[in-house]
Amino acid sequence: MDKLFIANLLYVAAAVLFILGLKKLSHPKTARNGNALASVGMLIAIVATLAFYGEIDYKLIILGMIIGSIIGALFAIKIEMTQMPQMVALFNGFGGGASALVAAAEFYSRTGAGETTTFLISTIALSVFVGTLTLTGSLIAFAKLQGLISGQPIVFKGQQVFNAIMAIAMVAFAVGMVLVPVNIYMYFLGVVILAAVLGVTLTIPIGGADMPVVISLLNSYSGVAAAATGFVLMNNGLIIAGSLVGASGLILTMIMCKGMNRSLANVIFGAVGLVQEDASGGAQQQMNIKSYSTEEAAMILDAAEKIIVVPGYGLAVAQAQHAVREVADFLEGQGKKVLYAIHPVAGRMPGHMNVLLAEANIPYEQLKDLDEINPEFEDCDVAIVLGANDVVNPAARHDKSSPIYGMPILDVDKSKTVLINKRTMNPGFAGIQNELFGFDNSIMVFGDAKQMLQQLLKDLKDL
Amino acid sequence: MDKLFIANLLYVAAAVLFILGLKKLSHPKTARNGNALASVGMLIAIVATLAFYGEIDYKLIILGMIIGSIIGALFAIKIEMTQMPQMVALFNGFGGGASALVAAAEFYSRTGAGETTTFLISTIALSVFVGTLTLTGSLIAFAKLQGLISGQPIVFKGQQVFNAIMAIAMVAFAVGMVLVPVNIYMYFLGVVILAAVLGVTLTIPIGGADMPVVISLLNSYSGVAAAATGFVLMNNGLIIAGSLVGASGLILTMIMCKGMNRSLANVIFGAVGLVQEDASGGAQQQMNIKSYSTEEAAMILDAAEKIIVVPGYGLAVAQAQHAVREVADFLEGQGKKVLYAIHPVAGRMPGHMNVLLAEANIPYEQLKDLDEINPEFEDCDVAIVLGANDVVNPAARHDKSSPIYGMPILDVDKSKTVLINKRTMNPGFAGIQNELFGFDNSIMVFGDAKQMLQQLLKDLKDL
Amino acid sequence: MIVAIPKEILSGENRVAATPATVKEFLKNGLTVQVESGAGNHSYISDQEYTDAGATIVEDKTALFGGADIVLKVNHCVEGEASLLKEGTIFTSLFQTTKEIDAVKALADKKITGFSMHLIPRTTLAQKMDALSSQSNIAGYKAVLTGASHLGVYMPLLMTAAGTIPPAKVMILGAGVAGLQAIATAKRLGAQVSAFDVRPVVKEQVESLGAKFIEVESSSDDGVGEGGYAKETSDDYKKRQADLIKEHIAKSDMVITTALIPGRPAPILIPKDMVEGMKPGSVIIDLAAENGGNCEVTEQDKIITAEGVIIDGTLNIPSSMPKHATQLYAKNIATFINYMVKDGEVNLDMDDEIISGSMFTHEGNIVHEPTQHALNQ
Amino acid sequence: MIVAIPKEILSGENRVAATPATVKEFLKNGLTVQVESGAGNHSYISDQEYTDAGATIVEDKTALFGGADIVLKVNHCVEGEASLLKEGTIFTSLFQTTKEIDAVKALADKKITGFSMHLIPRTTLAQKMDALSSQSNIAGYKAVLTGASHLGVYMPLLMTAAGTIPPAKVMILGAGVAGLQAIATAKRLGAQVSAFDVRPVVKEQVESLGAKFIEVESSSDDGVGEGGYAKETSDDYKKRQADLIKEHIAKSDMVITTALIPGRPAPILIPKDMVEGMKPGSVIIDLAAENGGNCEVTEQDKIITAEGVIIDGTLNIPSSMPKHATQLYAKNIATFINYMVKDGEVNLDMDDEIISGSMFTHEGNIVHEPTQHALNQ
Amino acid sequence: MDINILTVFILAIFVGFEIITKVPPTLHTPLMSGSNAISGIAIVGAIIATKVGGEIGTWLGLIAVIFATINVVGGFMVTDRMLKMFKRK
Amino acid sequence: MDINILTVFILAIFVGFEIITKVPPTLHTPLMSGSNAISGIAIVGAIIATKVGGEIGTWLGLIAVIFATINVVGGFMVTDRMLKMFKRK
Ligand SMILES: NC(=O)c1ccc[n+]([C@@H]2O[C@H](COP(=O)([O-])OP(=O)(O)OC[C@H]3O[C@@H](n4cnc5c(N)ncnc54)[C@H](OP(=O)(O)O)[C@@H]3O)[C@@H](O)[C@H]2O)c1
Ligand SMILES: NC(=O)c1ccc[n+]([C@@H]2O[C@H](COP(=O)([O-])OP(=O)(O)OC[C@H]3O[C@@H](n4cnc5c(N)ncnc54)[C@H](OP(=O)(O)O)[C@@H]3O)[C@@H](O)[C@H]2O)c1
Ligand SMILES: NC(=O)c1ccc[n+]([C@@H]2O[C@H](COP(=O)([O-])OP(=O)(O)OC[C@H]3O[C@@H](n4cnc5c(N)ncnc54)[C@H](O)[C@@H]3O)[C@@H](O)[C@H]2O)c1
Ligand SMILES: NC(=O)c1ccc[n+]([C@@H]2O[C@H](COP(=O)([O-])OP(=O)(O)OC[C@H]3O[C@@H](n4cnc5c(N)ncnc54)[C@H](O)[C@@H]3O)[C@@H](O)[C@H]2O)c1
Repeated sequence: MDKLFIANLLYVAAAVLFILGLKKLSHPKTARNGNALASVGMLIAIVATLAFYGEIDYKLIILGMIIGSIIGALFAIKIEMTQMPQMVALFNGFGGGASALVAAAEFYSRTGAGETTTFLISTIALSVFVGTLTLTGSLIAFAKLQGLISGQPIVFKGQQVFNAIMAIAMVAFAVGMVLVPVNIYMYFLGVVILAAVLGVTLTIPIGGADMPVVISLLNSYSGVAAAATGFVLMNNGLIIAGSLVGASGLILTMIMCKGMNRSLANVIFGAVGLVQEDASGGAQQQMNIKSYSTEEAAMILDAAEKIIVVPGYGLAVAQAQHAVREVADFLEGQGKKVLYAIHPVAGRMPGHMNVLLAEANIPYEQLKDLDEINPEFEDCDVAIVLGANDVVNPAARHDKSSPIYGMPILDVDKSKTVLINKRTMNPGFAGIQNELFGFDNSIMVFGDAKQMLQQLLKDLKDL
Repeated sequence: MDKLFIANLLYVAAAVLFILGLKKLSHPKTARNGNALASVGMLIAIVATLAFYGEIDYKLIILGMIIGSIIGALFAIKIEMTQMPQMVALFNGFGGGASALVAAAEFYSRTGAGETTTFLISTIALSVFVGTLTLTGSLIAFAKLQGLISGQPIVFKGQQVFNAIMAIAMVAFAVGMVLVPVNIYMYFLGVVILAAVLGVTLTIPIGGADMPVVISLLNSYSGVAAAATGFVLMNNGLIIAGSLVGASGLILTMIMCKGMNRSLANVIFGAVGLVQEDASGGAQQQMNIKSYSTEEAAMILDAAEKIIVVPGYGLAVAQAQHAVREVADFLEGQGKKVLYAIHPVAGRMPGHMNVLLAEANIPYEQLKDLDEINPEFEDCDVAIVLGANDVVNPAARHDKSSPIYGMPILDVDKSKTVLINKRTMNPGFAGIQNELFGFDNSIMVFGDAKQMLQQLLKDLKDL
Repeated sequence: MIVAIPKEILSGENRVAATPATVKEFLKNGLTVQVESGAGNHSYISDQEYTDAGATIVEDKTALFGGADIVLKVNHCVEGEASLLKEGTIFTSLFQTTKEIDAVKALADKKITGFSMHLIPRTTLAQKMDALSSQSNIAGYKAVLTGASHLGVYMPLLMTAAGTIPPAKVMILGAGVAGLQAIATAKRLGAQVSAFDVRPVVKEQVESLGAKFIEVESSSDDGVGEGGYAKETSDDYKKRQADLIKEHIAKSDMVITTALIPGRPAPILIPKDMVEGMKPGSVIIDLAAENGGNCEVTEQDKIITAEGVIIDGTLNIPSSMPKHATQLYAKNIATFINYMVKDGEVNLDMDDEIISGSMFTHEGNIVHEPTQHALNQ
Repeated sequence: MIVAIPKEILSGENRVAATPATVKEFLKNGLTVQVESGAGNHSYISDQEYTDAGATIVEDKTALFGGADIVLKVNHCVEGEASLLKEGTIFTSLFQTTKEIDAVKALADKKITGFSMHLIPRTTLAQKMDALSSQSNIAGYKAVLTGASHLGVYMPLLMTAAGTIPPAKVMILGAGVAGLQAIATAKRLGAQVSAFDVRPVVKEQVESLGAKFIEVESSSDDGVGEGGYAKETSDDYKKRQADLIKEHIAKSDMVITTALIPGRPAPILIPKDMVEGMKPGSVIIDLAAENGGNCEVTEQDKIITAEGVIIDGTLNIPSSMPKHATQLYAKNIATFINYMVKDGEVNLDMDDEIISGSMFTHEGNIVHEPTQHALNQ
Repeated sequence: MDINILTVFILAIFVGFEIITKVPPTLHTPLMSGSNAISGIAIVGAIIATKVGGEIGTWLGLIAVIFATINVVGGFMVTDRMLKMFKRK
Repeated sequence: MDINILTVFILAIFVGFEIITKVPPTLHTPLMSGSNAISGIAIVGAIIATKVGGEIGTWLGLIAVIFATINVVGGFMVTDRMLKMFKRK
């Protein structure tokens, strides 16, 4: 068999490993394994290329790979956990950049050699365009997350129109490359520049919680760039791996959008940031409210070991006593410890919560009163506050002007995460705002308690 | 572009339609659409072949296709709904047979033309082997289901060993075809004959409820045969469609096995029938007990509109009152009507069921006593009997020798389907067997009521 | 044939043997019904309602008894009533035949065919006639309400601004029909309920109501006899069992006892020293008071306080819920009578388990073994 | 400073103002506690238990009152008690100041600083001292138990061999603390519960307990005024509302009334004709009896039967559950006193809403507006 | 052999494995039937076979065409009939 | 262009769409990071480019190799670090 055949066979093997790796990466238990598999696939692909692809400038390549490895490893090791997202963005930019560079290299050598088939030129244009856009877009995303530029969405008037014009111009240049070989280098430069600008202008209007979606989308783009490069080089390995990443990245992006209740179009066209601003600019007086989906809440609970449920009047209003029991049963079934913290004045009559929870047959031993439960919050992973408000208002501890100052409250804020469910930001019986909702370890899951718990149960089971 | 390229392009389009079709076929809402898509795909593939594949004997082919269409359509239209499974088996056999025939045709013409590359001969051998096995195996499955031969598993001593020897012999012949070109026709015949015999001996020991699994497996085989034929002809369309069917058929087979709590190995090696026999041969004195999984029960409930829950002492023992409410809530949420039939002496004290169901907060309006509910069973789709026994024993109506003769019972057997949950076949308080369990419209789902209901809920949600 | 429904004359009895609904059933079966004037008063049923249902109101007790073919009562045949009956009449009531020997004799002498609702076999088929069940059920329910009213504490757990109120501990001894209903009712009110009974099948039934069954865990260190049985009946086992019950009673706020042994005095389950061990303010409801009581200190038909413990020996508890007690009893007895009657005529099928089983006098003889036995002693 | 806990002298009062637990709290706060001998008897607390907690037992009432700086009682200042107090003493109890005008005057004359637990503001912060809530809660709970004991029928739905027993229909009028607890308890027992209250916020609270709130559905055909309000207060609306309640009461087996208007006689919600419309054997528990009753027919502290309906006007229901009533009340009052006391000294911060709000006499003056008002009439 | 055709084969198997994940039991038979109809793709081979062959090839091809057509036509039609039943009212 | 390479491309896209179906939110970032590392497959192209080229090609290829290596090495390592955190005690 000829060497190229072997190389191609190994590429297919690598592709199989990529596929298996990606599959495993999407399940918590096998994720690490999946990553390892994929990296083995990459190793195989590299070795195959080096060994079977004919005359290569080994010295140059080894040099490049050593430099790249050192930089990559340093970044990967030095970076702090909180900076992971921007790291991914940065790496992704390099990937896109590499594709564009390869296409560019091919462009110069192949056109230099007189090859200008429509197919070649158009795949080169595509690769360069997507690769460059990925590079600059990723760099912007990195800069935003790293705080080098403002993390807030940056918008200007006519942004959409501007982007559209740029995109049209770029496509025109690309067509030019194919149709008007005379000006091919100029058009090529035009494509590169416009792609670079577009990468910036498409990314800059996005901010805050939407950044991960954008990074995921850029990741998908870098796959597309690699696939396009694969067509330039007529290389199986690049085509399979690139289109894999392109497609799966798109799916992941859509999953992430769905999790945030956004459409993909919303994200791509930069309208996201604006919506976001509206939502957070409301009446919450400087409180930084984090609103989570039940799916995310489910993940948080999944990772917890000790959970304290704090029922309040809202639970009674929603008649969610059975729903809360179902969720608690499920969590207990997974070996977690679940307790209920009953504040003496929760609800609207003495013993309101007891009546409610007795109806759902929740064992008395799990119900703890204020004095018993407060020390338990210290080592509690998640406190779930269900339709309670005044009884968990930390103002009672320190704000002398508060009408509830001096009332003993449930110290839910001592637990690692506080998951709060209510329908709105409206106050409770005492009519006062609750600063707890804005705490760093607080997470709001809005909605009617019963509906929310039912959805949560579903999501827990789906994990 | 050359014609072959167009043909291949169309094959790819057909393959895409097959993929989409199969995807849609696995969701209830889109299934019919999926089937249509796949058939369009097939049309494209056929047209592409006829139009772009060069010199073909059109007359012959049109003749063949007309004959085939008439036979296929007649079968498909005339057949009764209950005979669908054997129809699928029969069609599948024809498919496998066709692959084998094509491979055989290639074998004669290509070897006649002196082509005997290892690759060609081995793919031909594979195609003929799998195709023939599929044909005879499917015919046996058809005969069993159609009642032409006994539907019971047919086993004889040393069956496994016999099959193993046959299989080895066949592989030896195939190897012979490749290595000893002189005897190639003899070996070929050997492969065909042995494959035909194997198809019979592998299928014959399987019976009863396992037949669908076998048909599904044979379906997967016919895909493999088509793919192998594709390699013989170096035809993209055959390869993609064949391997699609081969892989997805295998997955489907495994899903079906899982649903029956069997391993695939169990089915393939013909041990299935034996296990089955043991389970039904027990103490049930001639009663024909149908034991269903919760998944199947979920499907039955999904199709129902009016459901009557019949709680008994077993529900109390299992403390499954909350679980039953959850299931009922879910079903009601889907727009179904759910009622509870309370027999006056269900349980072990007057009002036992009321105490139980009140604890789960089931609305009083849904609880119906004997006189109210009995007329309701007539137009009830599913009656779910949960740990009740004596109070639904039809012997009370007609068997004068029964100690409960004359007691009014709940007429659950009047409903279309009776789904009965209990742990074993043990009798209830009165100590007598219950003929209801063997009725044609009765289905048993064994297990502790609480666990069963929880699993059922999960399965209902997964539909 | 004429069915007569007399007014009950035992004091404190609020029930009556028929309701307008059962009157209609009798009529449908070809019988005629006569009701003594005012019979339904205490059950909130007026004479008018009986008349509307088709019965005749009779003012004179002598005329009523004398003219009847079938007499249905709640209580046994009280002094003088037997003498009013004509020979061959069928008399049916809740009759403790082994206790009311004199009344049995009076009926036998008059050649009355006597049936007792106490003697209806406890089979699945006979449950519609099972007055013992229907009335015990009321007793079990009422016992918890009365007990909770006596109690100085809440039944349910309540966590309030003024402190946490732990749930009351309720212990049920004897988990037959009354005991099971008591468990259910106490659980409904939110109490922590445990129960004990000598019959082992009851464990599952108690647990099926969500209560705890008190039993000595079979310690695995000292070998277990055939299937565990030998050990469980050993003296050591019994002693440990008794200790366990004592321990639970001492912690209980309320104890309801229902243990009966058919035809014999009720077993003493709570001797005086156990009462002394209880918390002041706790309550014992002794549903076995009629048969001597399960508590040594119980006084029949009295609520006393001993050692700070309130002990309620009130008799005839079902009668304190007259509307439903009557409704259910009337239904039970009507089902029984209609079971024997075909087209207006009584058919005494002696092969029938229910009929022969519940009969205690017939044609001058006492036909019920244990009653005969009690008479001879 | 000395806190004195006298024995209650009003007949039928089983509660007392301190428990051993609250005695300890007082001591921890630097106070001294004296308890009248036998004060805890009816609440099952012995003198010994008080002594063990650190209190001194005083036999002589005069000495106790005369030596005290703070006197804590359950009931208002009964005749003669005021005269025993020394000037400047703090007196705290459940005091209906607008009703017990004479006692108020006696305290004012003696320059006693009087606090009433009735006047503690109903704020979130003051809930630990809210004796009205803790005692109303008991009343609501007990009302259902008593009502169920009176009833001739079962509360829950039961489907038995002798027929189906429908659930009792219970109607609660006035859904404050007592009413809500009554709803919860009746629901626990399995009854079908509906409720009514004039305050619209209560609807959600009633429904949060799973009961039905009775209200006229706003018919959409005749236009709705600003936000629906205008219409709902119209006479037509009121009439329809009254009719609806009457209709529900007629169908009810048990009615529990708790409607109060602070400082005024209880509103009549069930006039005589409504009682007549009820089924014989049904029950009314009138928790407003102390303030005149919500039912026209109610007689204070009596259980009567009128038109076949049992009407229970028993007073001081919390006292019938002495253990917990005392425990909760003692905790309420102790929290209040300890709120005012810092290091053994009383600090009367007149700016404090709770302290100034619950004070009715101080330095010879009546400082509570409505009481002053009642006095002038 | 062309590497790409092998790649196609492998990828097609992956797709086959992945597209079927969760199938409700009622759809087991229709899905089986539908995928069986797709395996009638052998018809393409059969058509091609008629052309290639000498005598034997042609006749074998004809039978193959008939067989495969039965599979395709019957398969899709039966599947459709089954699925029609599931339509909810 | 070879039809098979197009087929490969299409099938690979299908596989890509199908393998990712349900991903718990905590795995969103690691999965993104892992798949990003795979897109470093451009390294293969970069290696090839170094050979093909004249001057520009070679140097562009070198930079491409560096970039792609950063992507690959950094990508897989960061992903692994992230995933290590999820290990349950
Ligand atoms: N226990 C007693 O005896 C008693 C008596 C009277 C008053 N209180 C007072 O009541 C308060 C009790 O505190 P708490 O924390 O229990 O209640 P809370 O402070 O009144 O807060 C209840 C919260 O539940 C939310 N809610 C309402 N319906 C809901 C639904 N269907 N689903 C989800 N959330 C819902 C409301 O927020 P959204 O509207 O945004 O959903 C509200 O903020 C205290 O201030 C106490 O003093 C108690
Ligand atoms: N209501 C009363 O007042 C009263 C009083 C005394 C007696 N009885 C008698 O009790 C009987 C009541 O009839 P019924 O139909 O309610 O009960 P039943 O006839 O006793 O049947 C109960 C069935 O539940 C099953 N079971 C037990 N535990 C279970 C669990 N954990 N999960 C699922 N199934 C379980 C048992 O079968 P497996 O063991 O196979 O699971 C049993 O066959 C009548 O004969 C009646 O006469 C009634
Ligand atoms: N077949 C039917 O349909 C039917 C109907 C009603 C009742 N029954 C059955 O009849 C049985 C008797 O019921 P009942 O309520 O009339 O019983 P009961 O009133 O005669 O006795 C009450 C309970 O006391 C228990 N007991 C006796 N001695 C005891 C002791 N020393 N310590 C503790 N407990 C003791 C008995 O076991 C019994 O459970 C029950 O098992 C019941 O299920 C059957
Ligand atoms: N802030 C707190 O933490 C706190 C604590 C306890 C009580 N509260 C609140 O105080 C309020 C009063 O409670 P309460 O139990 O002392 O009330 P209450 O005893 O004074 O009155 C009982 C109920 O009767 C109702 N009522 C009056 N007239 C009526 C009529 N004509 N018809 C029907 N109903 C009528 C009232 O609205 C009230 O709900 C409640 O809303 C309660 O939630 C608040």
